[in-house]
Amino acid sequence: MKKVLALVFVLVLGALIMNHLNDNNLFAGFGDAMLENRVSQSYIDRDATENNDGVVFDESLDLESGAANTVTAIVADYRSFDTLGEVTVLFISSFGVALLLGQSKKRIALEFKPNFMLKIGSRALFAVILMTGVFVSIHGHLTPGGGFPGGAMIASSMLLLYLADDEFRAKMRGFKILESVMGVFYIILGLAGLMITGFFLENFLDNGALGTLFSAGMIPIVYIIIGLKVGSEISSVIDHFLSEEGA
Amino acid sequence: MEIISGVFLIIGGLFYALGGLGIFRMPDTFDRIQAGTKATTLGAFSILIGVAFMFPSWSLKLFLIALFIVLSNPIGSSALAKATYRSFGGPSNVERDDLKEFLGGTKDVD
Amino acid sequence: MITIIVFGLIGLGLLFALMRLIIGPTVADRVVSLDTFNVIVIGIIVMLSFVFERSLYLDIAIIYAILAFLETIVFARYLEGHYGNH
Amino acid sequence: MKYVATFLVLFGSYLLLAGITLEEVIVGAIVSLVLSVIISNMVSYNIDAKFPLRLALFIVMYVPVFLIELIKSNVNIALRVINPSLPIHPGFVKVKTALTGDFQKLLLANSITLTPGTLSVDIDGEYLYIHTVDVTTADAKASKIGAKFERIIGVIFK
Repeated sequence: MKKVLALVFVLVLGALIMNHLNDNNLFAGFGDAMLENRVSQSYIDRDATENNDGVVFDESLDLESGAANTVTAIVADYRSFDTLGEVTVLFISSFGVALLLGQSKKRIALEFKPNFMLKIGSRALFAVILMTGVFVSIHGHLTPGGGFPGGAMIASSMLLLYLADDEFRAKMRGFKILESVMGVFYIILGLAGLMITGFFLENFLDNGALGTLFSAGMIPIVYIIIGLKVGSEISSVIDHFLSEEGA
Repeated sequence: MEIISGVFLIIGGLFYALGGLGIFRMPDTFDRIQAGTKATTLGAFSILIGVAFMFPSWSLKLFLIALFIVLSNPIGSSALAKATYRSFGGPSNVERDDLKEFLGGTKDVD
Repeated sequence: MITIIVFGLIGLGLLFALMRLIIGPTVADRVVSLDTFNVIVIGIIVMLSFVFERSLYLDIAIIYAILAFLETIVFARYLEGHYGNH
Repeated sequence: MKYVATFLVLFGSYLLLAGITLEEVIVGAIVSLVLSVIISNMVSYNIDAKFPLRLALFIVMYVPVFLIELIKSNVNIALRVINPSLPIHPGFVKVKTALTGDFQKLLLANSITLTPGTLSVDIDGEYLYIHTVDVTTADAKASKIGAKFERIIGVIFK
């Protein structure tokens, strides 16, 4: 009975999609894209100041996105909704690892004890690496990098502690809470944009002067959120791989 | 200023080349670790100082790089040395081996 | 002129390290030469930022240094675990 | 006290990364404050109240000696590498140290690694295990490698 129902459901869905594809209602303009109207071309042709008089660091105010790093402007401002999807993909993969490897309690003890110098020195280096990760996340709109590399750096500081200290185990609950809270913050930010400007994830903050820390509107906030989220997700993946099931 | 910077840069390059040569010429892994760690550390320092002479405003970041290298390089190479001794044993040409009693067995002493 | 000489010397170092990476009889030798390689590459990035006069590239040098250190540690722990019971 | 020291380390590394402007100082202070609370709960180490004095002593006494030794060690290794006959007599030496604190021992081990012809492999209790390029030198025979640094570090962390 269930199988028949599923078959009927899939057939109805397929018929609907095919019907709409034929009408060109679901995907307007499907199949007849106009090359001169492509998104990438309009980004290339676009001018940041409207009147072609160039952009000066620390002086140019109220540019369209205000980020010195163009890639960041695209990832975290123009295409912020896609980035939300990317973060979700990462969340699902870490969730999948958690499901596959199970809720584990005990940390796998590596067979050989770590070197003494590594054990002590990692505690100092860990702080520097963590700080660099946070720095990269915060300065995504000014320097190369951004939330994703910053999050990876945060996770690699955790990996260093896992490798250097046999007893170390991160507080997984803390990571999970941080991860969820950051996801919620991202959505709230998007909803705030929807409330204030009428578009989801639209920038509603002042753009500031190009090249300073407090500029580019929402981009630094978005990238801090992404950095913490990615960092906690990858850290939880590392933890799951280094833990064993059972008591 | 440019002359001082150039001298430091060339010294740095020279030590990098010597580090590479040391890695290539030394007969066993531990000596290679020694040559690789030391020569390249001073090479990196030299190049950082040379660049700092030309661009004094960058010196904070250059200092951070130097700090990180001087902290991480010895730790990494000693971890590597221990791992090498554990997995491949000591080299055959040693003239004195006090480490055997500590790391010689396959079981961990710790 | 100076930059050409410096890059030449660094390239020489890289070449020797690469040769050790290829012929190195054991895995440990390869990892050691890779470690040296990484420190040399940090120098190259700093030199590039010097040539192009962009302090932005120094950020990349810092991040590369951190990741290179982690790579060395991971390889060292792997060697211990994998070849430990010889 | 532990929180203050952690905060100072984090804040220092942030300022080194970001440069000193008013905005960066404010943001760096906030970030370091939050991270220092988290890190202090996550990683265990202890720092006592004489930290600033020690840092000053460290810079005045330790750094110059260290730099000179680093240059000496590099010239030493370079000469050995260039020499066509490769004059090396490798070996492992066990050295006893009087230092007790973890951080002191780490500092000593790192200094030994970056000084002429020696590489510390591991520390077990009060013994350091050192690989040296030349076991025939007087230092290695008497197991006095790193004695100079041990004295300086002992003074700094008295």
